[in-house]
Amino acid sequence: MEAEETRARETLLEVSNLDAGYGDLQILTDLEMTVGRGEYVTIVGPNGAGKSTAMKSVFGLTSHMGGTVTFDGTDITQMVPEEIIHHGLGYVPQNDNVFSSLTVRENLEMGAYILDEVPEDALQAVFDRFPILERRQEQKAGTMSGGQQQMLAMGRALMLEPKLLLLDEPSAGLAPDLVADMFDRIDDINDAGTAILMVEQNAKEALRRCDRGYVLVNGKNGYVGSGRDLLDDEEVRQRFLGG
Amino acid sequence: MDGTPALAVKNLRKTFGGITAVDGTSFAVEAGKMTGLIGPNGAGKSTTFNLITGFNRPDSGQVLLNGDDITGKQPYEIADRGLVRTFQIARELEEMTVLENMMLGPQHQSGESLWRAVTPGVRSSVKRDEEKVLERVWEMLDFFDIAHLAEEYAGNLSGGQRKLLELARALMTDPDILLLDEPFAGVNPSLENRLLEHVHELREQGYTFLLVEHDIDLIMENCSRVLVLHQGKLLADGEPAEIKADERVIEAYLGGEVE
Amino acid sequence: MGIADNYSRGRRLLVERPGQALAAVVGVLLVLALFADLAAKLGSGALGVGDVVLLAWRGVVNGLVIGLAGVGLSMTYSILNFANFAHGDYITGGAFVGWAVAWLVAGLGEYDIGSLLSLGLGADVYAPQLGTSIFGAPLALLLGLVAAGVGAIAIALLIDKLVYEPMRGQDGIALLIASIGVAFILRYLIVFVWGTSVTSVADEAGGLRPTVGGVTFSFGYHELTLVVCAVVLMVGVHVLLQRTKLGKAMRAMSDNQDLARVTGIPTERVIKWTWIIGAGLAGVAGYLLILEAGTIAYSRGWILLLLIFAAVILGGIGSVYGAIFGGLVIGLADSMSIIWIPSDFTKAAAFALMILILLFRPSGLFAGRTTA
Amino acid sequence: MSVRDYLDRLTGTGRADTDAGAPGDGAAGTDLGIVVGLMLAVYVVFVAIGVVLGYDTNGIVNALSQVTFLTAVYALVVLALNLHWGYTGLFNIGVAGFMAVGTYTMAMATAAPDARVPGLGLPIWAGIALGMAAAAVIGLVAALPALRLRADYLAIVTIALAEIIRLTYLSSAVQTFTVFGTQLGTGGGSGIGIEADPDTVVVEFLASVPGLNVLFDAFGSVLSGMGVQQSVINNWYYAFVLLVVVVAYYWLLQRIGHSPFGRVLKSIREDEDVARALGKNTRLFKIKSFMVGCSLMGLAGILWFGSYGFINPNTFLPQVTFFVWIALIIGGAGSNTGGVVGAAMFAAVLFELPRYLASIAGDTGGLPSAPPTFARAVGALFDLEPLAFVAYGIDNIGPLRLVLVGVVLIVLMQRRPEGLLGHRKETAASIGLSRPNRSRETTDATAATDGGEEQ
Amino acid sequence: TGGGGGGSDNGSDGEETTTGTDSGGSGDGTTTGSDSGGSGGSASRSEPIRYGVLLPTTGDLASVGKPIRDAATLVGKQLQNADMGGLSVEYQEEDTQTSPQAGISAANSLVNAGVPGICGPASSGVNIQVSKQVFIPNGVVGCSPSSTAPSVTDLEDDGFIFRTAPSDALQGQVMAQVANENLGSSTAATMYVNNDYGQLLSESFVSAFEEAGGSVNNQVSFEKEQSSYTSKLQSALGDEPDLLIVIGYPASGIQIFKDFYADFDASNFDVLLTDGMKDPAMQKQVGNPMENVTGTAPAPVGPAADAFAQLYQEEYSREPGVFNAHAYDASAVLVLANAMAGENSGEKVAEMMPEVANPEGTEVTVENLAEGVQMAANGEPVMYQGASSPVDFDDAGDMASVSYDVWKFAPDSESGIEVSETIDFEK
Ligand SMILES: Nc1ncnc2c1ncn2[C@@H]1O[C@H](COP(=O)(O)OP(=O)(O)OP(=O)(O)O)[C@@H](O)[C@H]1O
Ligand SMILES: Nc1ncnc2c1ncn2[C@@H]1O[C@H](COP(=O)(O)OP(=O)(O)OP(=O)(O)O)[C@@H](O)[C@H]1O
Ligand SMILES: [Mg+2]
Ligand SMILES: [Mg+2]
Repeated sequence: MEAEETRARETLLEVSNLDAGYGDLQILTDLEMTVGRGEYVTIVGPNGAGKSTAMKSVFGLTSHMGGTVTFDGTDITQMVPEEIIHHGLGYVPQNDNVFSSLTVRENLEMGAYILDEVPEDALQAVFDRFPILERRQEQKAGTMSGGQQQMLAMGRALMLEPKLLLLDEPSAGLAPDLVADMFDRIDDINDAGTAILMVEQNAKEALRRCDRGYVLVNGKNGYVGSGRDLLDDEEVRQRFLGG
Repeated sequence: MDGTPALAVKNLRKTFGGITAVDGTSFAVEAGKMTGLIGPNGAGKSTTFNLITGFNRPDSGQVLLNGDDITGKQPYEIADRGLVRTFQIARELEEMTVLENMMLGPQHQSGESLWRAVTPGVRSSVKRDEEKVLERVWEMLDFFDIAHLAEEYAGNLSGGQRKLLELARALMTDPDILLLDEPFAGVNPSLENRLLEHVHELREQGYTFLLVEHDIDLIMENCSRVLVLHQGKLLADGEPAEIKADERVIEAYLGGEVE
Repeated sequence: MGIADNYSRGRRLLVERPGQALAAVVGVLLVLALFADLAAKLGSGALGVGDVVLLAWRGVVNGLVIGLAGVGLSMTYSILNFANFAHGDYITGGAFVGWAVAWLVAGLGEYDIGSLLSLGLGADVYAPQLGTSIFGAPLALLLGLVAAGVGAIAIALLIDKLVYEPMRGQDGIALLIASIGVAFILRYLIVFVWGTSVTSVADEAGGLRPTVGGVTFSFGYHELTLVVCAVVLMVGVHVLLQRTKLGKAMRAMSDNQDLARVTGIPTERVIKWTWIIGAGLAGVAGYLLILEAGTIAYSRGWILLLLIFAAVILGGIGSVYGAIFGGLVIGLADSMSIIWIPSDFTKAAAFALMILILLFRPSGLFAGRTTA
Repeated sequence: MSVRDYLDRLTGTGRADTDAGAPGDGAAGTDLGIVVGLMLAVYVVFVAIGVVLGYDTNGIVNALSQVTFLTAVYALVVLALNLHWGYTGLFNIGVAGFMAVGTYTMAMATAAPDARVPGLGLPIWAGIALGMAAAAVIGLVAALPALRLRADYLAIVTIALAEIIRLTYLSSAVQTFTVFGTQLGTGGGSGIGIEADPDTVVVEFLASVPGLNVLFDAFGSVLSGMGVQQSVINNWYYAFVLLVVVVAYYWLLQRIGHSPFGRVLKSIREDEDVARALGKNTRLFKIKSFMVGCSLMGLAGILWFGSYGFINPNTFLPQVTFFVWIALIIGGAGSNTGGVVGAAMFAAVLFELPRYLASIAGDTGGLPSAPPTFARAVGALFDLEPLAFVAYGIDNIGPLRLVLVGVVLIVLMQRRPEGLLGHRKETAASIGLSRPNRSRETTDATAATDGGEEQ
Repeated sequence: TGGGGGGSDNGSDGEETTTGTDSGGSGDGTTTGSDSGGSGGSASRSEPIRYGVLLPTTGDLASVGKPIRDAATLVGKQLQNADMGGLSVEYQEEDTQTSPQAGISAANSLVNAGVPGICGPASSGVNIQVSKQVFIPNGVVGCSPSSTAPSVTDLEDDGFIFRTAPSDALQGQVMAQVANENLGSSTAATMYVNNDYGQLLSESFVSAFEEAGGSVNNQVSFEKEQSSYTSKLQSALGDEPDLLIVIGYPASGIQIFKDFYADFDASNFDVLLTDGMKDPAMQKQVGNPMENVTGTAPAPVGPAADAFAQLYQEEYSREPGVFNAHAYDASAVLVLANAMAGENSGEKVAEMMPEVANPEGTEVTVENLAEGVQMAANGEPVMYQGASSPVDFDDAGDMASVSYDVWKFAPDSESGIEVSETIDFEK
């Protein structure tokens, strides 16, 4: 994808001046971030920089202290997660992201909880994308391996065919073959038209694949640019990508 | 190699319900070396650790520590014999300070006897022992560069600092063998390099390490020997270069990624 | 689970935990000995068949009350993640509200409202005058039943709003301790309003006394009413949880509350529903308990609470069937152990049974088979 | 300034200003200050209210002795419970049961062989020792299986055990029985008298100790000069004795807490697996902690309920356990000083004060006579006689007081779940953990401050 | 003199009780009592005559305890409204909650407040413990209106413990007599509340009944206020006795009889109750006419029975119930003894108790109580003639002569109780 094309895109998610944290503890200051329709954006940064917090804030899971979050023209700043999900956002948290005592199929059905009925076509689409899930439908999610659980979590978020998918470290803890696999799947999902906002510690790989990247430092915006620009930036390489 | 290995497992097996987590694995770990243990998710690495350290009981098979059978012993007995582990997810004693966490490490402290802890007169010997432990604690904190956090509650540490504390605390037990379960997962690369330096320093002092990691480059660069686990079975065992070239390992674990 | 599976498990148990295996063998022998003793007692005439049936029937009746109330406790336990020590007082609260309404309806126009609502406390009104039995005042009793459920629900929702909502996200122990506070408040407000005396609120309704083979059995109509209501409600809850999304949402929540929110489950609504079902069942159980016993007192629910906990834990927290099954086991143990041990120890026997079972199945009999 | 702020300031709960000073020096001074200050404040409140409302000297002094007694006995049990819950994280809600075992054993050991409920006729000291030992043994019996369970299951098991114990003492089957030819008895529902009741025996003993008796006499004659009854003075003597025992408990538990042993207990509370991985035999530590706590509860039961001279099974209802828990939670689990503060707050402020106020209000008059039932009281409200409703409330201060207890508990859990003094940094070590002076090198962080000057 | 709260001396150190002037009267935060400073009365006493009322208004005995309490306080109310020439009476109440433990605490409050004599406690289980733990050691007079256990007689009480209720040693005999002669039973089972009262009365009945040739199959103890008594009833009735004795309190009785009529064939058994369940409200609550139930209870047949009943009715608009007359008598004697003692000293009051109650002196009854108090205060001999009995104490502090009623429930009568016969005992 070309950088020029990206800029031309219509804005889907817009975070402006966001201050947020936990309880009284502020983590994010003046955060600015946008994702265009169908765009693939990555957030990188040191441990504890506030990457996960940023994702949670978009999804209404933190204490809001200032600023706005707009999604697809709607102000979702003060909304609770169960409302936000109606607007076409999907979220896969960093850890604890499956219902371990429910079966694989039930997990996927929970993904479509807000609908009156389980959308069979969406379910089939998830199964097509992750065949292992179809074979293991009746297995308790908690007994699946780490990588399988990541896929299940992603599958669940896809059940509503979201416009934007928030992924928090989808490759963490995965074996190398699965890491590659995971990135390929995310590319697929993005190609099908879903915008992606992803946090990754596997920064080089992530930046190589995305349209645009943000570097978060100490809860503030650090660097912004196309994935390739950030990869090429000497300072960013030295400070955040381990040389 | 020379004589009995520091640690050996023989035909270790463990099932959970229908799942076979560890399936007749045997391997040995040489003293004074750093050995890597890799394998896909769910291969049984953490379970193997649990079996070795007594947190799970094997269905069958043996664990030998310096030639002694320690199968099925309690974790504290095994730690007593100088085999200590860290957890995959750092487990700090959150409402205890870093100092308290560290002070907990040494084994057989005289003040751990209730009688000595409270009896007037005897207690002064407890204090003397504590002073010795305290001295080592501060040395260790300096060594790990977390002395400035000494008074902090462990629950207030950042992810990387927790990993450091976990390792430092394990070292306070003065072990012969350390089993590290993904000590660098989620740790920022620059911090990771510092940790590794420490580990190598220790290895040179004579400690033995068994290290689980998914970062393949890290394993290859730092370990003198690599074990590959797959579906609970030992798939390969050799020097890093051999492992990298092993077809089965590439297929089962490394995927197309390695150059 | 197949027989072979069980067999191999048994063999492993024998090898790995010889102590436990031995205890299991002793346990089985003990049960056999108890039955042999029962047979001997029946044979020698020291104990009549009618007696045994009466004890068993009382056990079932009590067990169903315990189970019914237990379902509610189990649900709040697993979904809201804390042991609610005020559950017994929801039972009492529902019972008082229900019976006050039943009395009001039964005696409206004849007696003054204050005396009726205070269940005759300090006034010269008694249950037999009002005829509060299922035959004497069926409508009043039915309305009372509904009021008991609704009353307990109202109490539970109000308390959730005031007490637990500001504490969402705190750990289970904090909530548990807060629930002890709630228990104190409820119980002693009830004392403040209705006093501590034991009052007869339900009139006698008689019962079936069939004679089979020279042995007379006795099944009270109120006991039968209780059994029917309890079974209907249990089936109702089962269907509700099976057929609606609510059941699944509850399971998801008891599994992982944060993830449930992210998935779009309206957690607050599920919590409210949990209280509605849990407290509603508790209130109705309390009302039926009083209907069957005939008398009411401020401490009834609290006294029952420990048995309910025993039942829920024995069955496995979070399992509806576990609670029902556990209730029956505890009810029967409490009632029937009198055959073998002095009557002072029956309750102790029920508790001891719970402790024993926990030793072998530390997470209960139906553990893992959660709600619905 | 709220109590909370005050306590925060006194104790430095804030995390910035913790000193690593040796436990027992500076910190102990503040702690003593907190406790003494609190007790004095309570006394002042009681005296002030009494004086303003014209209560007589005897009444006021008696109320103070009652407050002191209750604070002390609650403090004893709370301290013991703190060892279980605050340090080791064992959720024991069978406290009443362990107190029952201690007290009953003592009563049965000291009862005369020819009494209505026959006993062994041992002297009180032997009775106390046996009582503590029995409580510890029952603790062991409970601990062996129960400590394998998760926290809330352990709670249910302990409360069930406490009920089994109570029901056993209640049973007429063991009212009197014979072991090895010796007649013994529990008294069943009729209860058992305590021949050597601690308050009389201990006070008599102390009054006979040369030196002490002069002190006691002097104290007594001052009070009786103020028109205080001898029985009230005796209560004060016993209260003093109890305060000394509280100090002993506190000392013991501080020693346990500030030692490697206590450190292991704390680590079990935080994460038992970690302790096991570090080579600690956690099961043994838990059993020790449980047994010591239980035996301390046994002694507390003896000194508390034993001093009434009579116990019956219903003395040990689960309610008692909950009161103790509430006191612990108010003070803050994990802190021994907090435990004592919680005991004082609960016993004096929550428990005695309302009763005291009500009895004064009832005596002062001006109120109509209380309506006999709630319905009438509400009726009086409709008749615009709110005072009658108030009188009903005062008449029913017993239940209302417990409602208040509930409210306080809830507000506390919402606002300050860790209690008034919870979460203080009470370092679990027998020595101060600051950097030893002879440490060779200083790090960059400290070089500027202390290191720089020394060189 | 201002004989203030110098208090109860055990006599051990023989201190004189003249204390400083500051403690006189004014400090007592009390409402009651007419102004001192006398017209007429020669009593040179400025402090009020004090007595305590220690009866259950909550717990198991709440329903019968409240009317008894009312009868005990009636003395105080009556005298506060009367002109006693400068003397005043003051009473203080505490609740025993029908529990020995709570009773001991409550008794301590009274003693610590300086009350020299106390009417109560009601039940024997509480009375024995309170007497042992509080009254006797503190030298305070206890006079129970309703504690009937035989063991009260044997307390080593240093002369401090009295009662106006008769000992159950007698009631056991009356019960055996009723069982034999009125009901014609030869076998019986007892169900008794698990405390001193139940246990001792059951024993006393059993020995009397067996002596008279009857046999007792089962003696079953039960706990108070359970929600079901079916299994207890089953144990008791297992051997099909002719007669079931139930000894307990109404709060448990309601449930016992509900279960009895629901689960058993009541027509097969006679039931005999004791004073504890002589409560017409219980029968109304149970709903059954309870025709197979007979009871025994100490009879209120004192010389002033009617006068008391009238006074009670005037004050409370209801008829007195069981032990109400006894409570009035106990309080009246306490007040008289206190007046004669001249100060609030337990020891002196104890000494005066038989003095004012037993023969010789001006007859004092419900009607001239105020005068009697004045006379006693002036040191004139008086003889109290009670509502429950003539009130003559024997050496153990028990009633020298008593009578028992044999009663049945009578749902249609106004009082709900019908007395068929009165049996007199003269020791
Ligand atoms: N629930 C919470 N309560 C309080 N503080 C929190 C909470 N979660 C995270 N924090 C703090 O917020 C800061 C940012 O955390 P966040 O999880 O957003 O970091 P991150 O950038 O995702 O790091 P990582 O790469 O390690 O996942 C950290 O200092 C962390 O300690
Ligand atoms: N307690 C348990 N109950 C049931 N299954 C278990 C349990 N513990 C582990 N397993 C299963 O055993 C297998 C091996 O798990 P283990 O944690 O040892 O893998 P691992 O090699 O450490 O993987 P990862 O790299 O993801 O940490 C997995 O399939 C897991 O689901
Ligand atoms: Mg993160
Ligand atoms: Mg692992």
